[in-house]
Amino acid sequence: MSEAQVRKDRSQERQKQMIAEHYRRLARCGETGEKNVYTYVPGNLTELMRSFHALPVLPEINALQSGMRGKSRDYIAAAERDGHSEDVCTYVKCDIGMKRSGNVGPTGERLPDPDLLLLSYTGCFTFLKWFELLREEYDCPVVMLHVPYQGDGVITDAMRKYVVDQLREKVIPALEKATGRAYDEDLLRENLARSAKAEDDLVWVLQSARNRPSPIDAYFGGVYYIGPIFSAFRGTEDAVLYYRELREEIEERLRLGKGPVTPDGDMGEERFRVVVEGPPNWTSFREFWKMFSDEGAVVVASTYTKVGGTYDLGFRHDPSRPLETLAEYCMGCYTNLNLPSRVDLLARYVEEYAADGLLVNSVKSCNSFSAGQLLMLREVEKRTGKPAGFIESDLVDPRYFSAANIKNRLESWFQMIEQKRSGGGGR
Amino acid sequence: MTGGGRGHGRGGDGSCGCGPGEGGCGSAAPAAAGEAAAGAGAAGAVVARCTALMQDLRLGSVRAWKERTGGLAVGYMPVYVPREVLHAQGVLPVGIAGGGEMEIIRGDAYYQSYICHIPRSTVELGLDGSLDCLDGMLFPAICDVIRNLSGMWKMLFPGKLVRYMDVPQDFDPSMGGVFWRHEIRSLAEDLAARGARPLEDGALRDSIRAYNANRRRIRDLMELRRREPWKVPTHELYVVLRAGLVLPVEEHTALLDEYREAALADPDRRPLDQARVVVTGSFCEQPPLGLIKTLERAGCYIVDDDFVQVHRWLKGDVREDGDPVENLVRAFLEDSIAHPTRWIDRDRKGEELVARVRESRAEGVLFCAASFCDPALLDQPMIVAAVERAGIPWTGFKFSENTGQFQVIREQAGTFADSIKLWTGAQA
Amino acid sequence: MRTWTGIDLGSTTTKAVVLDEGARIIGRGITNSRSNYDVACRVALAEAVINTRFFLLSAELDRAGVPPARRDSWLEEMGRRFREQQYLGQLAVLREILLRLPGASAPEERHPLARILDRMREETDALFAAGAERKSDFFRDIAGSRYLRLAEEEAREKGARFDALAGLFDKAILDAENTPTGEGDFERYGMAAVGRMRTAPPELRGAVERAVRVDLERAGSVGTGYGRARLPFPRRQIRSEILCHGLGAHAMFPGTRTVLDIGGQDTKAIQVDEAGIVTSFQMNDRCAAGCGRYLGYIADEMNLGLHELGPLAGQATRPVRINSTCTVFAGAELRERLSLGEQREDILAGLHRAIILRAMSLLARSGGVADEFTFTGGVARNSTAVSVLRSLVRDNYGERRINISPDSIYTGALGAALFALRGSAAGHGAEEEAAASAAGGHP
Amino acid sequence: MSGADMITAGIDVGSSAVKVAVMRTDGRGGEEMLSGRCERMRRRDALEVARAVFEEALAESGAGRGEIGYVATTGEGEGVDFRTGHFYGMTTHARGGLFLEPEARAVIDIGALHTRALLMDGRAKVLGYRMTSQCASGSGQFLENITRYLGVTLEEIGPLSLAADDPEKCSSICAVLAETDVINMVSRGIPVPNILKGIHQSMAGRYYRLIAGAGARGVVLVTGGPAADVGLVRALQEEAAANRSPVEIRSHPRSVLAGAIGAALWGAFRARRLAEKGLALSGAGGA
Ligand SMILES: Nc1ncnc2c1ncn2[C@@H]1O[C@H](COP(=O)(O)OP(=O)(O)O)[C@@H](O)[C@H]1O
Ligand SMILES: Nc1ncnc2c1ncn2[C@@H]1O[C@H](COP(=O)(O)OP(=O)(O)O)[C@@H](O)[C@H]1O
Ligand code: SF4
Ligand code: SF4
Ligand code: SF4
Repeated sequence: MSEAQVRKDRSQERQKQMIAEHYRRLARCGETGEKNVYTYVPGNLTELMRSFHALPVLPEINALQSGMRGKSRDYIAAAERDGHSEDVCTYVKCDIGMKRSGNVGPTGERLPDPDLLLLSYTGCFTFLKWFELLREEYDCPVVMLHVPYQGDGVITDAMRKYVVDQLREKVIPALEKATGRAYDEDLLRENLARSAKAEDDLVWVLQSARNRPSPIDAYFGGVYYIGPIFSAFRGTEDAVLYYRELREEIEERLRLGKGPVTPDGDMGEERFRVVVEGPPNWTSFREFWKMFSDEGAVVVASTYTKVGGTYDLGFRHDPSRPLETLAEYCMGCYTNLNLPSRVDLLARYVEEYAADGLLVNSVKSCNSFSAGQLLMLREVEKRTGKPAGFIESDLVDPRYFSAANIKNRLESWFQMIEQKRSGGGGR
Repeated sequence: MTGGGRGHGRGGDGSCGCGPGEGGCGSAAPAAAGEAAAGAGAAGAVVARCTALMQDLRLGSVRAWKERTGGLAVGYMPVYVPREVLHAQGVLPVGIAGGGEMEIIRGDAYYQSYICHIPRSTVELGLDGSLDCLDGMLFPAICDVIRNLSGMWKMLFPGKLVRYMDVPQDFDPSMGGVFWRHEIRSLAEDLAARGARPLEDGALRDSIRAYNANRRRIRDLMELRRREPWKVPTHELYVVLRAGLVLPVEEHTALLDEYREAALADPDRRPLDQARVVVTGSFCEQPPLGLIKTLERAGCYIVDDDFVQVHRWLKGDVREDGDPVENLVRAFLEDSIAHPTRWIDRDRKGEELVARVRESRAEGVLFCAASFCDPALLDQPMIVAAVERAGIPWTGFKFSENTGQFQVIREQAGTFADSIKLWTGAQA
Repeated sequence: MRTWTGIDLGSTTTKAVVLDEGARIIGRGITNSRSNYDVACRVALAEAVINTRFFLLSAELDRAGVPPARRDSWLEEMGRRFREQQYLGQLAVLREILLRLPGASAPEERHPLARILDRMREETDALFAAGAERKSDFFRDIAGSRYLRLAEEEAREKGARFDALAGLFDKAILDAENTPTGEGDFERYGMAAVGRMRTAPPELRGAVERAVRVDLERAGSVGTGYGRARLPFPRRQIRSEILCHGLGAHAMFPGTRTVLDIGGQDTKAIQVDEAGIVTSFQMNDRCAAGCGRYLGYIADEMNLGLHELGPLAGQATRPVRINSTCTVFAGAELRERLSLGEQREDILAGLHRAIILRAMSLLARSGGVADEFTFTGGVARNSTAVSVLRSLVRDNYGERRINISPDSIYTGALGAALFALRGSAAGHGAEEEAAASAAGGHP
Repeated sequence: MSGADMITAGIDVGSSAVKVAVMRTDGRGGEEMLSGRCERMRRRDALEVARAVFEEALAESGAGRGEIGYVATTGEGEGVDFRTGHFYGMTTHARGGLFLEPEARAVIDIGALHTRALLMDGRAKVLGYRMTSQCASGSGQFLENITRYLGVTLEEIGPLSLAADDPEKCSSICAVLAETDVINMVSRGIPVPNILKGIHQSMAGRYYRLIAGAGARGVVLVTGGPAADVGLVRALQEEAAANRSPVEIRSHPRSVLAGAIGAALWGAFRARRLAEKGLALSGAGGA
């Protein structure tokens, strides 16, 4: 997207630099002796890892980057050739394929082998398999943090205790062993305090979409906004600065009454406001985005931007209860919520953000997201009275992105909203 | 069969040199001789009873039980739940293994095409009233699909008890153990709140004893099948195990005894020239009976499998003395099989499978996973690696519970059996 | 007179509908979709215009005081003879193309070819005789089935290579099809058709002359359907097929609340409100299993016409259970079942049920089946599909009024034409629309 | 008796064509093909076609009906009433593949609906295989449907595909929807060779995955009808090269007959076995 923008925003420049620097450090781990830990986005313990001076590596981010850079087709093919099924999550296959093809990361530099696999198993069973598979690849230590699911829509004391105990007894010792450093709770608290600051600004930005026109796109733009906080940078000063800048920029857009940025520059008239459930497609990200922006549709809220934390529900990392707060963070991630809670959230979004309807992008890869989405859709439709739309694609497998089919459904859906609005007849 | 079995079955002259694939001929007349034999006699009667139970999707036997006893019946997705706890509280645990080949009208409306079949038929059963007689449903941590199904169930059936059972993935008694203990206690409380007896240690010990007895029978039958698979063909054993999902455990134990005796007494059960295989990968969505028959007809003896796994999740007995909840917890933590739905620290899954192959003197492995079953299919490459390291031939295919077409699978299994039969023998 | 047209560029067939000012359907045209969308579109339109002329002709006859019974019998016979003339025209094109093909230069191919073509021409009279059965109304299908039958005879009796002959046909038919009938066909063949009638009534001749002279002004048109993006229309004259099907069904049956459309490659379940506005819809995903094309493959496989499938399946006594509806595997499934000794009718019944079951799940997904329920698309012409649908709807949703229009295949085109009419009423003439879109203005 | 010459026939009933081979074997490794025939069914009754083609092949071989020691079917030929026995498809393709190409240690059998890659040893023992699933995307049937739209005959596909300069990627997974994709391409004016090559490439990708998945190395023989399609074979070779794969893809002019040849050879093997044991062959079924 960046190249298409007329003027690159400062925040975006900063994010680029942060990422570049991060991958550079990773590539040099061998020389510098810096340690790295592979882990997942939902329930990532970045503040804790960073308190051990370990660099996080997020295989999902690498997979999505491979998707955006047009490499995923080959990576997936490589994994399938090695016996992986066509049926399973393509993030996993994309990652395994990347590893087998030299483990070159998104910036073109090699990724280091992990010093530790930190399996914070939050909201998805596939994570478990994924690290089992990586363990075979790297033959390195793995530490498992079992984050219980919010089956009844609440976090109980027993759940919290279970996670905190594991953090104290399993995860921290594993990190100590892998990095050769002692656990430093003060440092962790400092990191957590910085997280909370950045989180405040992120929430402000996401909620700016309540304005009309919305100054942001909370899905296509949103995935850039969540980049730093969902990945390697939460708890860093860089992240704090990034979110402050971002917030200022959006404040500016608001003042000017501007809509969101699109692949073709500023968006024209805001014709549809939609809430999106489900991850985006990465292999045809621009094309997908344009199907929305060309129709004047802006996404005002999305659940995908909550997979790494539901900050807009009020959660903030709390430095005064370091391990408890981490436990609650893990358990509160979007895919760790049960379906009724997900429905509540979506219905709330449709109403609070004055949306015209809910769109579900159901991705083939991800049962965690997708199983049950059709019922969710019906429920939200029933509760809000707003029409819901449904499309299917995949995260990084280009074979499952059928542009014609998706465009057809989207167009029909938009026309339907419009027809409903105008009470029938022509436009 | 290294030159062993010399029975004159349809397989031809029975020597290792029999023509490849001829076991599969005569497919136009599916009622084959072997089955006719199995269909007769006392064993046949037990099997017929079990088949009826398996195919009774409206759970007539459960309804009758409820009427008789006035107790609660609670369903569960059958990979693992602590059935002893329900039993001790006077609740009938009912394993729901999908809808088999039933027609799906509404269930499909809830699932995209790339999701396995079992949740569709389960939803269909829920919506068409088949599961009315259940007072609740338990959804153990199997995979994301079942996990999300628990939420769907909450929304679709708001009046019923619905619990997601998050089994621990940490196997330390002081962490996962504490957590699991708490889950069990809270399950018991939920059941009691619905009118079940409160959980008491004495009753739980009795229940453990009853299930231990059941598990022992099943282990014995498995052992018998490993030794002499023609005596307990898998298409029979499978339905006998399936019956255990709906019957009270004591009845099932009695039925197992009855079956075993009848099978052993049947003089017509003699070995054929078939390849011995272990089938793995179908622990959740259950294969259609036709698939199992197809494999057997294509020349395979299934000497081990992971069908209806709940009966075999715990490898040995649960301790019968001391704190019974603690015993259940410990059994789960320390004596569970290496399963795709569990986090396993080192690669024990492959090793365990190879060990099972050796123990059962199997000559090959068939990976038979439900289409779109993430846990099974993601495990497969790791297990294949272990199997290949051990030099064991394998092949794989996918199914869904309502597959009605087995031609392709027959071809594959037949070729596999051929290549084992033809050449293993030739070398011997 | 002013007319409005709607075109539905479907995956199997392309349909066109012509409306008059009163939103009355005065012309329908259909052709099979093919590799060239423009041609398909032109042919459908041309057919619709021809059909409109027949409509005008009928009105002329009324005006001339011809009693309805006589009028209808004249029109029926003339219609048949008209089709025959068209067929002969296309046959001539086919002949020319066939004999020009490189493969056809060798005498061993050329002679059988010429013999086949001669016989095809001789047969036309019988082919279009009163009450004669035709496999379909499309040239490709009629000519194809005759050609292959005759080629088989050539192979059997004269030892020609069947494969080679069949291959030649496959090649030639493409070009032949793309040399389309034109709107002027009515003028061209109308009189000839009258001439071929057993008796050619002078009133009819006069009426034909008058019908030809009516000026048909195209006041507006809207396109829809699977291939709508490829229609040579400006963007604002394109409507989603979902909306068109909803509106079309509403126009046919104003009480409609649920619409099911089974077309060649997609199945759609649509819910509409009392104004025909779509409130929810679902369609099949990337997999075309269980769509109309599936029946097409089956019909091909059995060497039957599409219209024969339903009646045959209706004769089943013990329908077979079939689960896989992969369109491509349909034939294989059929063969396997046949080889297992199952009855053709029973298998067919099972196949039909499988298709409708898929549709039922889409319906459930879209919100169920409300009263009234309208079934549209080509498959609605299939009697067994309809009866299975009826019984499944009754079993699962209770009594529902089920509407099926003889025009059901035109539902999408009708919706599109209605949008065109409403667009004009709202003040957009055709030219205006074109201008607006040329300026790139968003409506 | 095992030393004497024997003539056997193999009948491979596929989903789109019937193949028949008549073979002479001497029981000591000498094998010779007397005749081979392939005829596409084109919606005719499979068993009738099978009978007719069998008669033709027999006539061509010069052998009399009474001289045939074993009639073996494979594929979907179980219903052929004059067969002696039936063999599974992969077993026969392995055997037939080895006959055609003694160096081959793997076969990729591309049929009208299914494709399978199998690995074998020097005695045609099947060591492992991979198969396409219950979805007909990228099958021979698919290609056949496409040719109908493009108005080219099957024989022309290969040479046309070789002439492509800018292959057009075919995106749809579904065979039916892909047809529409192709129609779109035609109406967008993409030249036929580029369309065909694009399809070949996507098929080759799929097939190559099967081959690699089965663990093939060395010479891989393409069998089945599409083996005659030089464009497909070339695309497979290119795919293998692009993957720096240790396989060498070959085709044989008689590849389409592999199943029939294999069946005939196994029939001979079996007939000798039975004869050794002094068992007479029963009419059908052989058991
Ligand atoms: N006369 C008929 N009898 C039965 N079925 C028919 C008939 N005509 C068309 N069909 C069915 O309708 C399908 C085409 O439907 P249609 O609505 O034209 O599809 P599309 O809009 O996708 O082109 C065909 O595939 C066929 O199954
Ligand atoms: N010359 C050719 N070029 C390309 N494809 C061919 C050729 N001849 C046959 N085919 C394809 O081969 C397929 C038939 O192969 P075959 O091995 O006979 O399959 P089956 O055994 O399933 O009938 C047909 O689908 C046809 O498309
Ligand atoms: S299944 Fe979903 S949540 Fe899990 S790894 Fe794949 S994409 Fe991520
Ligand atoms: S079959 Fe596999 S994917 Fe489906 S519910 Fe069961 S474990 Fe989950
Ligand atoms: S080929 Fe068949 S199964 Fe595959 S996507 Fe198409 S219709 Fe579906």
